[in-house]
Order: sequence, then C-alpha cells, then structure tokens
Amino acid sequence: MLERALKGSSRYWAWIGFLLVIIAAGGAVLVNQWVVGLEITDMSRDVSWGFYISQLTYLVGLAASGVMIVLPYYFHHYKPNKHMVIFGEFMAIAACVMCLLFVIVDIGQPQRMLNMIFHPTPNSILFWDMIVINGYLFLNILCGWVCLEHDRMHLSHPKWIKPFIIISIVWAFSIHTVTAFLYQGLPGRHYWLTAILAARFLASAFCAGPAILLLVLKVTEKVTTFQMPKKAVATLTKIIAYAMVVNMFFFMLEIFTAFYSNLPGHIHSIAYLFAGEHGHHELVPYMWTFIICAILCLIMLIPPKLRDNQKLLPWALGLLIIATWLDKGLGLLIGGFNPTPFETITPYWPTGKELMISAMIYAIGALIVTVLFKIATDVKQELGHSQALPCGCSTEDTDCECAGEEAPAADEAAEEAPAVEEAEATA
Amino acid sequence: MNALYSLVFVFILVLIPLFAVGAGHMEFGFGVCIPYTAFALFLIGFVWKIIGWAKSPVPFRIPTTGGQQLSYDPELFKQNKLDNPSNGFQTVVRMILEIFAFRSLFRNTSASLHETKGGPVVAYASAKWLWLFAILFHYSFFIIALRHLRLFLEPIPFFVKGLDFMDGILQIGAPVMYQSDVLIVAGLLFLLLRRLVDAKIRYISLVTDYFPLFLILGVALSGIWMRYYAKVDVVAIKELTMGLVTFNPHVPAGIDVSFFVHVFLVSTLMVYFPLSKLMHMPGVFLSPTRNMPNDNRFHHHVNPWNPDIKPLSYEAYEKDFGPAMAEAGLPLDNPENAKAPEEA
Amino acid sequence: MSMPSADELFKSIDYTPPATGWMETPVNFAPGNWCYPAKKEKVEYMQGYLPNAFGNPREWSPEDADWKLPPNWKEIVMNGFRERLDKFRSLKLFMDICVRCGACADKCHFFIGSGDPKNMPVLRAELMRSIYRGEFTLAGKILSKLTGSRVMEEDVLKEWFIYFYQCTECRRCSLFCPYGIDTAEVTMMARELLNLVGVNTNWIMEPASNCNRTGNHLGIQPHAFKDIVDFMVDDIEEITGVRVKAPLNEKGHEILFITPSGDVFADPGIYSFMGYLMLFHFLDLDYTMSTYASEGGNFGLFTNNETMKKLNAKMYSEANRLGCKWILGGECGHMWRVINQYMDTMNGDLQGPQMETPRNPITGTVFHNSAVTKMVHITEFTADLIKHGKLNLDPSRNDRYKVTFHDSCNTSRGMGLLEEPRYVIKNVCNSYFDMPEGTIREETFCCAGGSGLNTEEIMEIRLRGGLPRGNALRYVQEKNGVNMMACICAIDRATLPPLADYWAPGVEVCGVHELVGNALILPGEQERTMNLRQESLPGFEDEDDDWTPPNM
Amino acid sequence: MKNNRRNFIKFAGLAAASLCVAPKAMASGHAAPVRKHPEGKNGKRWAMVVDTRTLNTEEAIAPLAEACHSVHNVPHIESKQDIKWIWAAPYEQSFPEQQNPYLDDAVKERRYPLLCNHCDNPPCVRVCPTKATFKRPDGIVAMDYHRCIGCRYCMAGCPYGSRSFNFSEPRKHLDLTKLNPEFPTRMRGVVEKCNFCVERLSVGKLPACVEASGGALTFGDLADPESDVRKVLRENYTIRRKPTAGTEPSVYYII
Amino acid sequence: MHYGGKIILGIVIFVGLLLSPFAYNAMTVKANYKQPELKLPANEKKCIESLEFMRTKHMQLLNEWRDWALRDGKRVYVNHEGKEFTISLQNTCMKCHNNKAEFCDKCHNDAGVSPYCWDCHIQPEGLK
Repeated sequence: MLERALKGSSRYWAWIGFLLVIIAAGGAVLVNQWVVGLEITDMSRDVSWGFYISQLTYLVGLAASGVMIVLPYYFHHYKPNKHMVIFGEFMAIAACVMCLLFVIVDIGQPQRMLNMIFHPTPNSILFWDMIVINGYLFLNILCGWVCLEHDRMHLSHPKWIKPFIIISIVWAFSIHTVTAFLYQGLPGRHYWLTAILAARFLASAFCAGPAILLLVLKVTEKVTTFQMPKKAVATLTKIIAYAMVVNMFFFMLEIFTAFYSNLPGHIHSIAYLFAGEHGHHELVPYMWTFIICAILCLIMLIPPKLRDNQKLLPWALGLLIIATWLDKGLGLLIGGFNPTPFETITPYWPTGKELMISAMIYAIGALIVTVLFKIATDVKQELGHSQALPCGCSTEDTDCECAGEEAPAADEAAEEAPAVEEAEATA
Repeated sequence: MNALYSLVFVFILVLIPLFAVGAGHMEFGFGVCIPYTAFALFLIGFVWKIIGWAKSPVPFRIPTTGGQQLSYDPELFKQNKLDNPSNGFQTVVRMILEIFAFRSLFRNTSASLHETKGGPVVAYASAKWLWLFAILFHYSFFIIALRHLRLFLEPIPFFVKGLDFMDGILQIGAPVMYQSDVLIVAGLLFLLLRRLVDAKIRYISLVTDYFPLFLILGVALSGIWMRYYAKVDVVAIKELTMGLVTFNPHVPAGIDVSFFVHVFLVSTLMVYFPLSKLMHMPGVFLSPTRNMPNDNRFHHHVNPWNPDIKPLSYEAYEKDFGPAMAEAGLPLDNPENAKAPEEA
Repeated sequence: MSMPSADELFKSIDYTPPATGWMETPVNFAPGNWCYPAKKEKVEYMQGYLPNAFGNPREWSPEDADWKLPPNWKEIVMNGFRERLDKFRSLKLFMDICVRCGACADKCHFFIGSGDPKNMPVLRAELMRSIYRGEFTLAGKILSKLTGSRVMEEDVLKEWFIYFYQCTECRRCSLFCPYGIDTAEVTMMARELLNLVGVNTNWIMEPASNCNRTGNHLGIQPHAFKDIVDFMVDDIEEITGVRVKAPLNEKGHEILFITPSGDVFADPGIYSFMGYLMLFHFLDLDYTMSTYASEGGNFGLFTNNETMKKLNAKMYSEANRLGCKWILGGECGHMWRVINQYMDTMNGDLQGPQMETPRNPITGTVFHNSAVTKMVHITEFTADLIKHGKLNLDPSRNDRYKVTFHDSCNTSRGMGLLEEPRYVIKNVCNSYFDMPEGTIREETFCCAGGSGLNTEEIMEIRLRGGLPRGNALRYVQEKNGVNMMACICAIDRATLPPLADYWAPGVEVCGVHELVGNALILPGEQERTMNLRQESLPGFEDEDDDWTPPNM
Repeated sequence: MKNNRRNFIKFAGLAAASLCVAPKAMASGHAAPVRKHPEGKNGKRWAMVVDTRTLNTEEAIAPLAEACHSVHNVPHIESKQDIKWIWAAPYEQSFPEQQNPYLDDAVKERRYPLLCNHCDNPPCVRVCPTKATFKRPDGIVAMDYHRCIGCRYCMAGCPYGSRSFNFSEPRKHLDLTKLNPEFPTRMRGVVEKCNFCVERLSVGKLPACVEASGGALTFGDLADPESDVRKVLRENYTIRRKPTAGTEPSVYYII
Repeated sequence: MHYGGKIILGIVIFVGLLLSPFAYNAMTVKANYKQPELKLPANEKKCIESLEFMRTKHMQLLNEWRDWALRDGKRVYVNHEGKEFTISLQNTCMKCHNNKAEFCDKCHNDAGVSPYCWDCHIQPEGLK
C-alpha cells in the first residue's frame, strides 16, 4: 500500500517538497546542536527542560485523537465512526513518532539512547513513558495497517486483531497517565505535584487531540474526495466540548486548591504565570490569552446551535488548540520549573534554533500524516467509503436528504464515485 | 534437506582452516596464498562471465513497461517516465532506482484466497518484508565491505573513518558494536527463515540457494566472533592485509585462528561468486527488460542476425485467390489472375 | 469432462506444494491438460517456407507414451538451445541470474488459480534452467543434483510441452522480478525449441499457417472477407440508416487499416469492427483495408522468431503495394506487442519510401511516437479526435452499460498503452468503473487465453488462470453494477466471455470501438433505437419490456 | 521433507546455542579480581555538617568552591547554563521554607554553601532512566558519566538545584593549562554534580572542600555514633534544606 | 559485442575499484607496511597483564575497570600474578604510557578506531 504514497498530484508533491525543505533546514540546525551541544537552547540549570519536552507533553494529547474515535466505535458500536477510525489511528502514529523524536532531540547523548533498554530502570517514569509511547505506536501501526489492508482487499478484519484493538484503547489512557506521572511525582515542584495532573492530561488530550484531528480532516476533505459522516463530526465535536469543559473545570480546581489553602508553593507558580513575580512577567500575556481563548471556544462549543455550525467549528477548534497549547505546551512546563528550587525566577523562552528543530519534527509529523492519510483516503476512494456527494454530504450519511433519492446515481457516476454502501456486517 | 547439505558444507569450510591453521600451522597458505588465488579467480571469473553475456547480442528491445508510454500527446496522457522510459536518461534513472532501491521488489504483494460471505475473494496483500530485509542485508554488506578498507589502506581515508564512526555511533560495548553487523545477520536470518518457513519458497530452493546464505552468515558470524569474542589483534591483521595489497605478503605472529576461518570463508565466497546466482549483482545491470528505453516505435533498433525472411508475396496470394477475388469485385494487380487456374 | 462449478473450483485450489520435489513429481498428461498437437499438414506447410524452424511433421498425441520424436531429437534441442544462448542475451542472463527469491511465485494467474507449483514463474523457468545448468555449466555438470541440474530427457521435453503451453507470456512476473527476468522470454525460447522437434499445438500452428496463406489467422479467403465486411455494412445501415464505405485492397489511400481478423469473425469482435467502419465513415477518412494483410495479430509470436517475422512482414509490404503513407492498427494485444517491440527491428527495412511519420489528417496531429514503425493505435487516433472535438458523440446511448476496462497484458506490459483507451471510454460512456488496483494497468491479470491458449480443450486450465481477472471483475460487478467489460484485444474478446460467464456471470465483453460506434452520431443518420448489438437503446425498449421511460 | 526440516532446525538451534554459551563458559573462571583500597575510608552513611557560624560569607566559601572545582575540573560559565558543584547562596534561596520576617539579621545575611545533599531518599536516583545516577552503599549519590544520556530528568527531580548539565563542551570553559591531570573532565551532554569526593575517600583522603574549610565543615559517617559528625550534630542545633521534600539530606547546617 | 563499450566501461570501473587499494598504497606507503612501533615506557618493563592480553583485550579491561571503580567502588585491581594496581586510566595506565600520541594513537589510527575515552579523560601530554 505504501506505493500509493508515491503517486500524487503536483499539489501533493509541492506540499511534500515544502515539508522536506523544512525538515532539511531543521535537520541542519539539529546537526549544529549535535556538534556544539544543547547550548543553542535557552534551557538552563534551573529550567532543565524546555520547548522540546513541552511539545512531547502536548503531542501525547494528539495521540488521543485516535482513541476518541476508536472507543465509541468498538466499545459502543457507534457506526458513523467506522470510516473515521483509520484516521485517528494514523494521526496517533504521527503523534507518537513526534513524541519520540522530541525526546531524541532533547537528550544530550542521543547516541547512547539505547542505554534506556540495556539498563532498564522500572523506577524511572521516563522508562515507562518510552514503553507506553512505543507500545502505542506499535499498536496503532498494527491495528491501522491490518484493518486498512483488509478493507482494501475486500476482506473482513481478522479476528486476531480485535484483542490488539481493545488493548490499544486501554493503552491510550496509559500514555497520558504515564506522561503526567513524568511530572507529577517530583518533590519540590509544586505546580506539578497534584494528584489531578493525570486527569488534567487526559481531559486536555481528549479535547485537543480530536480538535486537531478534526481540523486536519477538514483539510483532507478539501483536497480529497473523502467526506466525514455528519453524525461522526457531531459526536466528535460533542466529545471535544465536554472534554474541554472538564479540562477547564480541573484547572479551576487547581486554582481553588492553591489559593484557598494559601500554601505558598502552590500559589507561586500560578502567580508567576498569571501575574508575574520577582519582576518577571514574560508569560502573563500568554496565560491570559489561554484563558480568553478557552472561554471563547467554550462559548462556541457548548450551545448546540453554535456547536453544530460547521462554519464556526474550525474557529472554535482553532481557539481550543491555542488555549490548550498555551496551557499544557507552555505554561505547564515553564510554570513547573519556576519558581526554581531557590525561589527565584529563571526565565525561559525557546531560541530560534530550538524552534527550527521543533519545526523539523512537526514537519516530519505532518509528512507522516500526509503520507498515511494519502494512503487511507486513496483506499477509501477506491472502496467508495465516506466519499463526498455532490450535495456536500458523505456517502455514509444515511439520512442525506439534500439531493433526493436519485442523488447517488446519475450525477457522480462519471467520477469514480461509489455506489451506495452495502449493509456490511461489522467485522 | 537442501538446507542441511548447505549447512554441513559451510561447517566443513569452517573446519578446514580450523585444523589446517590451528593444528597444521598453514598460516601462510591460508593468510596469503588462498586469498590471493581467490581474489584472482573472483576477478577473472567475474569478468569472464560478463564477457560471456556480452557476447550474445540483444536482438530486440523488450523492456517491461510498468506504466503509461510516451504518448503522441504527452499533455493529455502523462508518461510514466520511471516505469516506461523513452530515452537513455529515464532508463538510467529507472536502473538506479532498481539497483539502489530494489524498486521492483517494492511492488511485491502476496496473493491469498478467501471464502467470504460475499463470495470468493482473491486478495493481494502488500508484502514488503522481503524488500525491507533484502535492502538491510545488501546495504549492510556494502557498508561492511567498505569499512574493511581500513585494513587495506594506509593512511585510512576520511570516508572510511567516517563510515566506521557512524556505523558504531551507538557506542555499545567495547570494541563498539557495528549496527551493520546486527543488521546483516538479521537480514540473512530473515532470508533464510523465509526459505525454510514459506512452503512455496522451500519448494523452489536449491542447495545453491541455501549455501550462499549460510556462507555469508558464516562470514558475518566469524567476523563478529573475531571482533567481539576472540578480540583478535587488529594491528597484526592489518600488517598481513597491507602485506597483501602491497605485494609484500607475510604473516605476523599472534593472529588468532578465527581470522583464518573468516578469510577462508571470504575466499570461498569470492571463488563461488562468479559460478553462482550471486552474479545477479552484475546481471541486474544487463537485464534487457530493464536497461533499455521503450522507444522502438520511434527509434530504429538493429538485430545483428536479423534473418532474411520475406513474407508470402502478394503476387503468390493473388495467384492463389485471383478468380474468387475477381468475382467478389476486389481489385487485382494482374488481371490474368482472374482466370480460373488451369489444371497444371 | 465436466467442469466444476466456480465455487468448487475455487475451493479446490491449494497452495501447498506436493511432498515430492519438483523434479520427481510426475506430470499429468490426461486430456484437458494440453492443447491438441499441430496437424501434420500444417507443420508441413510451414516447414515448406521456414525449413529450419520446424521439424518432424507427424500425427501424435501427448497422451501416448511415444511422441514419435525424431531419433536425434536431443541433439536438435541442445543445438537449438546453444544457438539461442548465443543469439539472445536475455536467455543467457535469465538462465544465470535468478536467485529464486520467489517474488514472482504468486504473481502468475495460472499459479493463483491452480496452485500447481510448476506454474510459479520461477519454477517454470527452472524447468529450462535445470537443463541449462546440467548441459552448459561446469558446476552443474559436476555437482549435478546439488545445483538443481539435470540432463535432457524425454520426460523433460514432455514437461516443457505441458508447462510452456501453460504460460500466456503475459509478463506479469517480470514486472515484480527484481532483475526483470521475463518468463515470457523463456517460454518463447522453449517453444522455439519444441517446434524444432515438432512438438507444437494446433491452435497456434493452424492460425499461423492460415495467416501465411490467406492473410489472416482464421483462414478467411479474400472474397469471404469482403462478404463479411459487406454484411457488417448492411448491419450498420439497418441500425443507423447510413451506408458506410468499406474499401478493400484499394490503392492510393493515405492510410492502411489493419485489425485482427477476430474482429470480422465473431461477436463481440464484429461490433468493434462496425465501430471502426462508422468512425472512418464519419471522418470520411482516406483509407483502405487489405485482405492480403487482413491480420493484425501474429501467432508467430507464439511459435518462433522466424514465423513472427514472416507474418509481420506483410503489413509493410502491403502498405507499399497500396501506396499507403502509414498504418492504423486496430484493437489487438499481441499485435501491438509485436509492433512495439519487434516490427521495426525485424521488418523496418521493408518500408517503402512513400511511408512517413503518421499524421492525423483530421486534426493535423503528428504521431511522433510512432516515427519509425509508422503505425498508430486506433485508441490513440480516436483519443486525438475526441480531444480536438472532432467527433459528435452521445454517450447516453451506452447508458445500458456500466463499463469497466480490462488492460490486455501485451499493450500494458509490452507497450504501456494504459490511458488512451480509458480516455476514449470515458468520453463515450457515462458510467465507467476501474477494477481494483493491483489487477489493472501494468499489474493487469491475463485473460488466461493469450499466446495461443484460447482453445476449448484446456478450458479448465483457462478458467483457473482466469480466476484473478474474474474475481476482480466480480467485485466491480457487485459493487458498481458493472455489466460490460471493454478491452482492446481480439483474444480478450474471444476468451473473456466464457471467463466472465464462469466467474462473474452477467458481464458482457466488448471492444472499445463498439462503444465508440454506439455513441457516434453519424451525419444523416436515422433516429437510433438500438445499439450495434441491435439491443434497444434506453427509451426505445420493446413494449413487452416492463421498464417505463421516465419522461413519457 | 518435514522431518528433515525439523532435524535441520534442531541442528541449527544447537549450533546457535553452543555459540551463545561458549563465551560465558569461558569467562566464568573467577570473580572480578578487584578489591577496595586498603587505606580507603569506609563508611555506611557519609554526611557533612556545615558550621554557618564560622563559614558564612562569599569570601569564605569561594576558596572551598575553588578547591572543589579545580580538583574536579569543573568549568565556570558566565551564564545560566553554569556548572556548579558547590557554591554560596543567601538564606532565602537556601532555606526558602524556613523563613520568617523577624529572623535574626545575622542569620539572614549569611551566605550558605550549597552542594548536593546526597539524600537518603534521592529523587534523582528514582527518576534516572539508565541508572547513571545511583546510590552507593555508603550513601553517596554517585554518577556514571559514561552511562548518562543527558535527559536532565534528574535536574527536574532534584528539589535543591544541585545538578548541572553540560550544555556545551566543558573544555571550552576550562583553563586547559590548569587542569587536574588526575581527574577527568566531563563530556558535552551529560549531567554532573558534587560526588562527595568519592575518589578521595577511596584513598583515605577527606573531601576537598572539607580540607579547605579549616574545620568549618565536618565530614564523617552517620552510622558511627562516635564519629565527628555525630558528635557535632549532638552538640549543635542543625537544620537541613527542604525537609518537607522527604529526601533526608545528608548535609546539615549549624545555624 | 553488443553495447560492448558500456559493458567494458562497467567492468573497468568495477575492477578498478577492486584494485584501487593496490594503487592507493603504492602511492602512499613508502616501502612495506609494518605494524606501528609503540613508544614503550622507559622505566617499566611489565604491563599489568601480559602483552597479548593487553594488545587485544585492553578495551574490555578498561570497560570493566570503569564499572568496578565507579559503580562498585573497588579501585584496586589484582592481576594474574597477584600484583595490585590502582584502577585508573589517567593515574595508572597513562603514568607509564605517558604519551598518548606515541602510544594509544599509533595503533588506533592505523586500525581506524576512535575510542571516546579522551572525550573526558585527560591525556598525559595535556590538552591544548
């Protein structure tokens, strides 16, 4: 199936070329980092992790996009998600790869990374994070590939894959939990030292991940014949809305605990982030942007009228992504390191080179998504699954009334358009 | 059975130097004479075989066309320049991809039959493992061969040093483990297991298919043994190898017998190479279905032995069918033919 | 011999190889496993023209123990083998470099449909390679069995006969081979050797000899040919009200049109032929056909190089006689493989000075891609006309068909003509659906009747080999309601109907130009109520049809 | 055929197994031929007591840091990516949890030497994914720079800010003519910190800072009730940094 | 020979590449290559273990030393003769072999080996 990624329009190749240019440019900076060391970053004695690890944290959430589609389909037999599953799984593959790459570029001696395996250390959460992310990557490659391949071959999914799918659903929760544990178990880091951190990670992952996926799929719809079923979109949006509500609720719990208890350690980080401390106000505008974006997106997502407005939806999702990124991808990490163990503030802001290397990894992720989505949409098109109808509906929209009954016959026949999806028993 | 024979052969090949050098002290023979001979035989055999191929002409242009031809209207029908090349440059690109990326093997699928609720299904699953492990094996072999230049060149050129460094970048153990060593063994084991496990492939596999696999595996494992377990004296070995390439052959003391096993297996490989299917290495360059452009409709190709065969002439044809043709109103070149043939 | 049902046949396929090694496994010579041997007089006839290419004309049967080979048959075969090693680099190379990786194994339609390991291309070639090693290489002579070598024996020759006439030379294995080893090439060599000792099949020899004498494989004599063409002109008149011209053997025209004789012989080929005639009439094309060169196909390709050259040479010599500037070729598979790969090399020197690079007289397009062969494929020609808007088409006349397209192996893997016919079909039909990827274009599956195998006596073998194509066809039939498989090959038009009846009942087969003929609006035509098959067009169904037109 | 294959696999398996077993069989002759240095100091729980009554200014602490950094080839970098094994810090940075507005000015204005606490319950060891940081039986939290992959998790884990990372090539920031030739430098990309002079203890010497402190630092074995440190701890009021972190530091401060 | 030119060219390139080491050495190596001669310590005749052992297994020993000293805290090595040595690359090995360039580098250069010892450890001749 991989060869399908080698055939595409000139627009497809232009996009691939664009990504490769970014990858090459970022790669050059990475070589520079490997030659001179991590001094090219703004990390320091006090802020020992920076943009790289914060992106790992955020992208683990993107991996959750898969489970929010897979779970309703497999656990609740929610049919409209049927042809969306593969995209969730493929997105998770890209997310896991990006996570792993962010670890590799972050470590000082990458050539020794196999020490993690040669000297396995179960008491280190980083060891478990490696296991869960690699495991989730493997499970998604396996389940995604096997299912898509069997679809393409016009066969039902093999029975042996089912346990792996179930495991992958459960496994998805572990990657957020373990990544949260990475932070959550450190003494003296008050901002992270909260039992609700793992729950916050799950909540933000379950809104941000599907939000990104939904946006990417909206783009996919524009450039391919793929069309999401309306019901699946509505359900996913609902999930995003609820998860964001929970996410913000958890955040307010943190605020309450810190300020009502009045424990200085718990207050300091929040105060630094939202008001500034010791003359350092670097993050204040960003954190308030987070709050404003969060409120705006909730306003756009909670009332059903607004939520189901497909014109508005991309904006709401965009705001949600910005909000969660600022919260989890920026504030969480810097706020955790500051105030430092010496109760001082050591500002951190990613350098241009850090951003270039990060851009490289994002480009690699985008490349993986592009290639995998290309393959998946190609196969869907060949099979006639979830294809766009002239009326704008998807072939999976069983209640499509826009064009009347003759819709799926004449108009789209000239194209390689699919016939009506036969009532296939679920595999 | 074929696999067992091959394995036994390779074991015997290991035992020969083990006894000859270990007990018989034939260091010079196994360190100098045999490698020289083998290298010479390799070169001669290799060239001789290619010349043998080259002697046969290429009467016709018969490229396999794996895509759209060059059309009279290249705008409307876009040519697939890689799979259906129409000029030398495109053909060279096709060959490069074939040789360096194993492009045809990348297409590989595996067919299977299924009885489903909807009826019988012939399914073609994507099957790229052979491609992947073949790539791993061949590239590892290539890197390992280049890396060995450190023993044959003095001073060692930068690219050999760089390759050595990159190959050991993961800093595992001392001396550092080469990644290519692991990959070549993985590649070989896959190729071997595939032959043993897949009934179809086992059915077509000959002794000559297993033997090179075991032999190369023996070469790789003896090399690994030398480096990581026996920890042979590399500098002494370099004196020997440099002696070979400067035509000043001698065998310094203190070289472990495992080195002679390794060299003997490599020598066997070199001698065996031109006699065997391993000649697919140069052969792929000469494959007439890949190394020619599909340009016969607009470029004349010469068959040096084109036989002088003419069609049955129209004259004979008209003579044969003349009366009937005339009756049917078909024009005749020779009106004489319209008459019914006289009884001769 | 009763044919198993499609389901039974499918269930009977087993890919597990037998317990005995392939050299020890005996070959089944029961009827049904081989095509009838060539009739004595046909071989004698051809021998009269090409004495060195054919041997030992006689009556014999593969069923018998004694094949009545000439006493020095081994010498003849071995000398022939050696001669061909010296004449064809491809053969020498393909004998030497196969690594038996098995990538080709399950690419062959005959293997997929039969599970017989000797139908794996690698093993098919090994049948010959083992002899090569045993007779021509030092290692093989010394180490014999260890290197998979053997010496030439009668059993081997018999095995060759069975399995090299169970290969349709479709080249699908070659596409997947990492070294481009082309089993078709090996099969051709084996068949040449078999011909040297008079081991050949009638289904190939008879057409080849017919073609030499009458100008076409079917042995249609010139006056009969004219009659048939006239019948078709009548039919066209009945359907359209227009009497089209059908010039034969006329001198002084710009274009010589040559199509396989299958197209004038039986349906569904004749409908394509009618399509050609209508198209040329519409264009008022300055062309002629020929009874002397009334065959595009070339069964010499399935016999030996000599016969191929001899039969092919008629095209240029007839163009010269008639004074044509270039040749337009009809829809045929192996005809185009010969034209693309061999014609100019073999017979280019026969071209007369009047021949020039083909130029479409209607659009002015110059077909530079056929500058030396001077031959244009009819779909190239028609596609050019469509692109320039020169045709007046009503695709809705093909609305009763949901069409798919079968790429014939020869035009796809021996030429690369993939998009031109699709372009034509999509312009003359409203419903077009491709069969699944991996079974079309360069990966297309053979009709299992090519290279002279489209004969009744091996029907089960053909149907087995037709499984991959049939299964892909069945898929689009069920999914998209496809009921018509178009193709651009006369052998396809002959072999695909039984295949479709068996694996995907209900699907018919047509040539691309039948669809063109249906859609083409001729000047001054009467209202068309039926298509070329004289089936009612939508809106003109008979009263007893219970379908009611929507607008009435 | 099948039988042959089984035999073959058995045979190949045996051959492979013998290859794997052989080196181990050869190697297992004797235990590692090593022992401890006869003059080395042996302790069960090394600890240090800092008398901030006598050692409490930048000027007083600087020579200690100098002694430590020169003996261990610790570079000095003028940036927030500095490497520090021992350094001086004000009260509010040293004991942020133990402040009150009315603290004795003298105590408040003192400078305190900070270093790795060699905790009883070290978070850095807990989080290290490769066991590059480990706790020795004598309580010293040691580092294996050969194994460190530079993930800096230990730096996030340490509540005392005792660890430094070699963001750049350390030799760039060292006076190469004044290196201690007896001790290595570190390479780029690994974390480092105070090692309680484990290399000195092993040959019977006291840590460099202790030697340089003129008695303001007391070093000894907490497990030995008769040791100097136990004596000092018995006789003085001492505090440790961030007791709430539960790490049980081994560095005590006499206020 | 059909396409003989291209084939001959290919053969020449291939054979040329295979023979290039012969030419390369003919250009670079003055006379016959000999193993590098190492500058041995003047005042010490015996290494901690036998010559053969040190020649081939020193890297393994150094790795073991590292773990024994650093991780096990055992810093005295007892050799096969019962003689004791302090485990230290810089303070034991390099005290006798007091010139890395004349000792370590000689063989390492010829064998194309670049061990990473010296990323941290300081060579006796000092750093520049």
